[in-house]
Amino acid sequence: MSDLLLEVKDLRVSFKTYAGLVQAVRGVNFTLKKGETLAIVGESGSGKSVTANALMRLIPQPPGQYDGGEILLNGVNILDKTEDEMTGIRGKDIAMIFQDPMTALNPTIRVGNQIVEAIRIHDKKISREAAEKRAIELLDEVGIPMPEKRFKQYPHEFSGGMRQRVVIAIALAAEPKLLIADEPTTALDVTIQAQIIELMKEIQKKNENSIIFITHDLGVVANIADKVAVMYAGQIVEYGDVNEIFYNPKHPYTWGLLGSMPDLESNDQDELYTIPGAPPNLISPPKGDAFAARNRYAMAIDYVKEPPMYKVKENHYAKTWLLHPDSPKVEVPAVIQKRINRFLEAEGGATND
Amino acid sequence: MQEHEVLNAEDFRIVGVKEDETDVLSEKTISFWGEVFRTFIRNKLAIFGLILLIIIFLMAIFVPIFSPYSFSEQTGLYNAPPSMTNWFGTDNLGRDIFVRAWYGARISLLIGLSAAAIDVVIGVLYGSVAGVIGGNTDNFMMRICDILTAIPNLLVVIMLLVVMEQGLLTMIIALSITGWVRMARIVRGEVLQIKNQEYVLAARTLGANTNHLIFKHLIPNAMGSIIVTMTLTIPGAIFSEAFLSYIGLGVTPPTASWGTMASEGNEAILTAPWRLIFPAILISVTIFAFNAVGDGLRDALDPKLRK
Amino acid sequence: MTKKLLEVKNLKQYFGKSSSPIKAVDGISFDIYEGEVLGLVGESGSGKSTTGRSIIGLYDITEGDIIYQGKNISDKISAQERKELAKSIQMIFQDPYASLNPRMTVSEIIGEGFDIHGLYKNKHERYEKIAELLESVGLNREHANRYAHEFSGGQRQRIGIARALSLGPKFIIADEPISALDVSIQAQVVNLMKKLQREQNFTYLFIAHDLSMVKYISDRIAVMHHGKIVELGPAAEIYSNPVHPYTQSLLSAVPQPDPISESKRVRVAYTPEEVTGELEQFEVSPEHFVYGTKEQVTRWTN
Amino acid sequence: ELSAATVAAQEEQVLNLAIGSEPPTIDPALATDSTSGAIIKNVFEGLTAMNNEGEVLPAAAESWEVSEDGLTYTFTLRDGNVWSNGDPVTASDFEFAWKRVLNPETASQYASILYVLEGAEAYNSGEGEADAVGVTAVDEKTLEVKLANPTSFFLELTAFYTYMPVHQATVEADANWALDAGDAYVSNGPFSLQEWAHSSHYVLVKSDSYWDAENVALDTVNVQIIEAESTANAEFQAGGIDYLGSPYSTVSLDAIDLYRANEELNVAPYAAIYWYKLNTTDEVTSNVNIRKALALAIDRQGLVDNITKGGQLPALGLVPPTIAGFEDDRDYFADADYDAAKEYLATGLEELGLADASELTINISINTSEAHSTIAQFIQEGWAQNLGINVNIDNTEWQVYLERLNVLDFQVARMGWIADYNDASSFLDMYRTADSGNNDTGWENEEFKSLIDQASAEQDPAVRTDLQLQAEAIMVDEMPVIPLYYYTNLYVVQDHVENMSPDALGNINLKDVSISSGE
Amino acid sequence: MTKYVLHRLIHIAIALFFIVTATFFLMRLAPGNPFASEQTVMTQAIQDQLNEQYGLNNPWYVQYWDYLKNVVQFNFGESMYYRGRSTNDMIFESFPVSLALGGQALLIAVGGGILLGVVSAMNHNRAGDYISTIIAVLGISIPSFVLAGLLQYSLGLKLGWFPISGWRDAASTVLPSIALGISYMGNIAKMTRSSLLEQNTSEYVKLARAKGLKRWAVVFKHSLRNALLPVVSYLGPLTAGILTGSFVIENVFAIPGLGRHFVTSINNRDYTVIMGTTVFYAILLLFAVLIVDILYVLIDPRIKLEGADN
Ligand SMILES: Nc1ncnc2c1ncn2[C@@H]1O[C@H](COP(=O)(O)OP(=O)(O)OP(=O)(O)O)[C@@H](O)[C@H]1O
Ligand SMILES: Nc1ncnc2c1ncn2[C@@H]1O[C@H](COP(=O)(O)OP(=O)(O)OP(=O)(O)O)[C@@H](O)[C@H]1O
Ligand SMILES: [Mg+2]
Ligand SMILES: [Mg+2]
Repeated sequence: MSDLLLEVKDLRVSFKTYAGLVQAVRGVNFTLKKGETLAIVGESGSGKSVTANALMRLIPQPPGQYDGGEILLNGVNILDKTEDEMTGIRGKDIAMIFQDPMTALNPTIRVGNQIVEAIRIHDKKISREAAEKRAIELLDEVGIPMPEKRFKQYPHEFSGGMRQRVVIAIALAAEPKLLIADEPTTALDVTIQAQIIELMKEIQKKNENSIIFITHDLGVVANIADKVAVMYAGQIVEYGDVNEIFYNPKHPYTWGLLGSMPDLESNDQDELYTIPGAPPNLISPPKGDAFAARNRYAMAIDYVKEPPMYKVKENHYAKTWLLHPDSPKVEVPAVIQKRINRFLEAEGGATND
Repeated sequence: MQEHEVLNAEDFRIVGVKEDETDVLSEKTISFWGEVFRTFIRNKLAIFGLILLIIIFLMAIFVPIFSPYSFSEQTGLYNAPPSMTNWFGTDNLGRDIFVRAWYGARISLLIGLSAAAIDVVIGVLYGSVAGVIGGNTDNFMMRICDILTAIPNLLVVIMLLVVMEQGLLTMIIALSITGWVRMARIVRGEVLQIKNQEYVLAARTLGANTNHLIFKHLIPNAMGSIIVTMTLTIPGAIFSEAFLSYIGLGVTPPTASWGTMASEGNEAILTAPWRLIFPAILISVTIFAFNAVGDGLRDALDPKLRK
Repeated sequence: MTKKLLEVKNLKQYFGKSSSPIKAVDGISFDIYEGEVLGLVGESGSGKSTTGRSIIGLYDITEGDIIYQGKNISDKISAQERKELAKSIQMIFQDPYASLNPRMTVSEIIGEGFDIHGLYKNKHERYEKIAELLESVGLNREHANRYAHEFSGGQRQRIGIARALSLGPKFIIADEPISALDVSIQAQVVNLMKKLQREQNFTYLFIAHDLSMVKYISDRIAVMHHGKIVELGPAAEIYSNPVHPYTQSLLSAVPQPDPISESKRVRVAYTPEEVTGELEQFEVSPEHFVYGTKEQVTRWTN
Repeated sequence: ELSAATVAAQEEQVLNLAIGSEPPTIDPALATDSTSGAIIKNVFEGLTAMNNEGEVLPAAAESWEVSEDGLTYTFTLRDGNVWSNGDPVTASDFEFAWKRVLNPETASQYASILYVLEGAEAYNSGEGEADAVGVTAVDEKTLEVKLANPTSFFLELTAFYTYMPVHQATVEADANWALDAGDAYVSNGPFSLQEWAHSSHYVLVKSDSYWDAENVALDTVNVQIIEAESTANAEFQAGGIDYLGSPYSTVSLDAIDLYRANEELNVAPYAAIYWYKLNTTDEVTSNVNIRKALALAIDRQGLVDNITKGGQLPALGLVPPTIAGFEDDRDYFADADYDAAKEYLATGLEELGLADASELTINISINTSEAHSTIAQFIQEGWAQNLGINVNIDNTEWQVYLERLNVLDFQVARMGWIADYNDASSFLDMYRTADSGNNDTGWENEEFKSLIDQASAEQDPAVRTDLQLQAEAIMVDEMPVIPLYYYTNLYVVQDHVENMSPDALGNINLKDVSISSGE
Repeated sequence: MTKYVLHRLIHIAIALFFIVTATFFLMRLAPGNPFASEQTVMTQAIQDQLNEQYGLNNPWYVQYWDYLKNVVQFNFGESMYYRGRSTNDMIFESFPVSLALGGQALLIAVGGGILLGVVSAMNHNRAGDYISTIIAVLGISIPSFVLAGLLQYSLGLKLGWFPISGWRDAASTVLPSIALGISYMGNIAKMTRSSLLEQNTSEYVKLARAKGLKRWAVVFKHSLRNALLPVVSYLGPLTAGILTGSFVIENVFAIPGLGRHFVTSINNRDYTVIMGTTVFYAILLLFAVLIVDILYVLIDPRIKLEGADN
């Protein structure tokens, strides 16, 4: 079954700043089915959060502005909604979890009340008592021990991991169809990160909601995602099923991402594979392929003309001239191929062809 | 989508990385202050304020020089309304208010600016020392501030007038005696936050002493708050001077200051309103301008707001 | 075996009121040998940064000894000695944004140590020294007059490294130098740190919570939990043969960029046990220490 | 149009006033200022009273006799004169009151105004006995007063507030009797103090027990305490108060033109002078030629026309024309006589060893007030323009100013002087010796002193006036004080108020005031 | 908490001691005395009597000690200028007026200031922001005596909407309250604006909006409360100042408040009243600061009083 929940078409968002117009998102396309998890990866400043906020219509205006595109939620373009209609959609249809659990909760309001508030916004009829009961249930669901006691406490009395659970509880309050998690675990340490991810997966299993998971940690992506979108300089440069992206990456930027991360098997003799240079300035994005200047395999055309999105497979696209038939055959760098091979071997030679 | 355009084969020659193009630094260089400046000049209100200030300063400098009247000259036209010869009218001694207003600007601005300067010197130092040392010293120093605020200022001013000649200098000192306390409190608060920043720790690991920390790290980074407080200190001083004039401790006649002019003009609000209105407008406009510029500078100096 | 550079003995660092202190570091002991990289891992708040900062003298130590090159530097040492010591022990900070004064140019930041210690005879010499440092961390000398905010995160961290190197230290404490960086940039910094170590034979205390990076860079790893070191040993050994359940839990939580294995990974939860008996360090294999009661350690090793 | 207030006023006579400050005290013995006097004068009644023409009228005393030598006064009190508590006003109330003022323990600041009584000064200084003071209640109705010297204006003094009787029993019973309005505040005047909300307002109501109550028109007098002149003026214009002028709120300098244009402004003569004292011990102002130069180079007419604007008279002598015998100009010198001034200056400079006027700097000291400052600036400009000297103005807070005057730490200092009683001695006696309290110039002159002494012993008014004129001439010739102008009392009053104008001493007897009924 | 408050009370006592001492010496060193007057005909004998009566002829340490004793008992004796009146009476008669005036002015300042600040922050960099900011800055930049005069003449005299002066009915309190409150309003508006802007970019505000809360609900339920912390600390000393009256406003509007005594007592060298008002103000001020610290804890659960000294 492939019910389409969300379809984003050519989304463009920019910000007016003193320095000029920052084109933060420059034509993003993707789709999301019910119950599916899409991971968006990419380095800092590549436009992940802006994309996510745009889906919520939470881009601060000014300085932000929607330059174009459509966001179709169940076929309806939410960019056409009024601010009032949006308040009905936020939280109810789309909920969001933010990166920093330390600051995402209002420090001066009791945790329980913050959840109750989220419940009552969308369920005007529910009584205060019922909402409180539900809030305690939610706390319990996200795995907070002694929820009755915790209900009455303030955020600063919670550890980071517990706060992030509260934020998740708030997001779940209205049982949204789409949960956007913007780097929900970046600020947490590994053990807690693992718990949170498990929690999200459980919830997804139960509620059958879709998830957009933003991160720059490929390990996390490998764990949670069905599909992966790799963003670079405000665009999606590679998009596909998780296995495709990890075992058959086509875009040099994806190679860089995969290569720069050591894994527990990495040998300390190997230099880590790095992406040279720094991301482009989005006020005047480079002509051609935005990644060209940092791309070891950049071709002359990369500096002149923007590559189209090539279809690698049914469920795998990449935006690089390397996929043009005329381009020289460039293979995945050895370090990365070695690691892929190792993974695949460990799994007893699975799915890749 | 998969239909490939026919492109020149030469286009597909691998040329690799172009470091210099990725290097953010290859953009034309902008220094920190350059950036502050750029941010500042894009702030319309601040620029408007700055232009006003420049006009006010220029007028204050040049009007008394080039005016046909001196600020104390009694023309014999008493309480004359604004006219072509006396743009702002004349006062009860028949003096030209236009030239007096700009002469008064010198005095009021001087008082405002020097009070601000002294506030900054004493308040900033005091506050940063208290903040950086912390603990009991801090506590003690802050209690001194409490005490200073509670001692009647007027008594202090009177005592000062007894020991010193009446005049501008005395006035400025009088306003500075306790004026710096607010600055000290604010700087201390800032310093308490900044001193735990990693760059301050880094300086400490390099072996920096307190002096170094205060001047190199703490004060420069508290600049935003310092400036905003200064923009409050300036009107504060101008008003205090007006108040002291109002109760009779201001600058000596026939010297004009905006404060004395406004408080004298206040009495004539019905009979010669121009005597009140012009100095009052000048005070308001100046303070407005200082506020706008101060806020603009604060924003420009705040790295969070800039980016 | 190489020489001990640093010995930490029963270090305690408490904060807050003495009646109910926050025990950030609660009695840890370890040695660091010259030229090695000791990795320090553990969850957030386990006391890693505090350990590093106590060693470099940013805090007044509550209890314990720190012996550097045979000299006890935990006692009240004079300001002059402390200043001298700054030349030898340096620190790289976690946050490349917060650790560089936004109002200073790169040359001011890197040259700050020179100014403090008066390490140059003239302007030119100072500039040359700064330029050399910049080049050694892969920046170029033209960058000296720029402000920190003009640099990318990775470049900023290089500036932080150059600052740490400026006084010619032997021992560098790197407090999560890469946690705040992007994956792609983490690699740049780690490569640089490794290169410098090879070339100049630094000793590192490398603090991180990213186990894969720590394992990659470290010779030995210490695992911290609630202010205590629960396990300490050679990097490979810790990875392949973790003894303490907390270490096991930590390792099991590290996500791998490998969807297939990830889909099978089982996380081991850690719940501290009620202990009876004395907690001690046991050497379970050469140079591999575990902290627990005798009973626990025996149980864990079997 | 008729406002609600005027309608009410037709039935009930209500007068609304404002006064410039909170009365420091309402105890006759302690009062020192006109604000307190404004209450005391209307709630108490002395032996005599003064009308607007400066004539002495019988009040609590029905009649009196003066002995040949002018030293003994015998007053006969009026019948049916009672205190507000119903007790009769007796001669011993007066005796008690006056001795109370003189009693050192009372610490009355104005005790010296009773020093004309025999033995008063000695008693007050703690050297004499109360019994030796020359005031005796011969019987209930007869009060005998013995003076130290013949004092021609003694009957005026008995109208002064320090001479008011107090109710002996009340005062003895309750030390706090005069702290607030109420029954404890027993008085004998045409009004009694009904309410006193400190710093806010007080209310006088007609006293029914007053002997002449039938001639008192006003039922109620509301007095608001308004310090800011401009506010009082605004209230007057809004109709909230009925009168502006001495001793109540003043007509503000800036409003004069307005009232004059509306033909509302009234000008009454005032026994008061505004003068600049010169420090004769100062290096520069010790030079009489310089002093004269300064005195002559002032355009007094210009000052009163343009600055003070209240129809004041340029003062070319020291005693105001309201005082009998001093009505005419004595031709001592001419106003704004710049030529003579320059001559004096030249001589003076030479004597000082200065080559040029620009080397001379004169400091005018004033206590801070806009009016003083304006006048000083006018004079400053005049001196600078006409004499070519440098002039600074030095304004000081009031108390500091008084201190400086006292220790002669000034060159030229402004001062105003308002007569307590209508006699030239009120203006001249203070200069008798250099160290007398209000001399403030360091100046003394043997001849002047002897003339003053002769005058105070003289009983013949004509001879006395002549002696005083001679004394004045000496003073003007030596010019330790530069007279500027004689005050006037400026006042405005609403149309419906009748008979309200201040006398030459700036007092108003509310007893005489009435509200006209309708247009 | 109790321990903390006790601790602070001791500090307050010590501070008071220093304030009293400094004030005592300042006022005794200042020239002049309470009995000087322009027309004074005082002889030395009278002067001596007065000094004796008020203990001013004692050596300074005796006077100082007497003062200290009186301060401890909060009994300042009789006014030297308003002969016979008790300083305490003067303070407690006039304080309620200043309290009412100050209270109303505070309401205007806080209510108006917060409103302007909120409008401004909610319309950041748009017309609403500019208008509110201009109003706020105008409030700051008009001297209070000028504003008082203008109000008096326009709304009082010309339009006759409000009484020109006095302190009788509610209507008479309107103009002085506005004149007093407006400049503080400007400051509060600016403060609210900037701290609200800061809060509005914070994550929890974003979360509140992501919940589906309306913009204004977010402000009133979430960010405003946190944004008011700096305002609260500004309000502490301000409250002490504003409630003890304003000389200028009381003078212009002829209001029988406490503020006048701060100035006139000094002008009159009315030693007892100077000391009384100073101590009264100091106590109010020091307690206001303490209350602010306690309020902080109530508003912000993260702050612990015990740590307030650090
Ligand atoms: N309010 C704003 N004003 C101006 N520029 C903005 C604003 N918000 C985002 N941007 C710019 O948009 C670009 C994309 O930012 P975004 O936050 O989406 O990055 P990201 O991929 O989420 O990075 P990170 O991993 O650091 O969260 C950046 O260049 C950023 O500077
Ligand atoms: N200056 C201080 N005052 C009070 N408590 C402190 C202080 N510094 C650290 N702590 C506390 O000590 C504990 C250990 O902190 P530390 O910063 O060393 O942890 P960490 O292991 O470095 O954590 P992270 O991975 O988050 O950096 C924490 O609970 C922290 O709150
Ligand atoms: Mg982001
Ligand atoms: Mg840390």
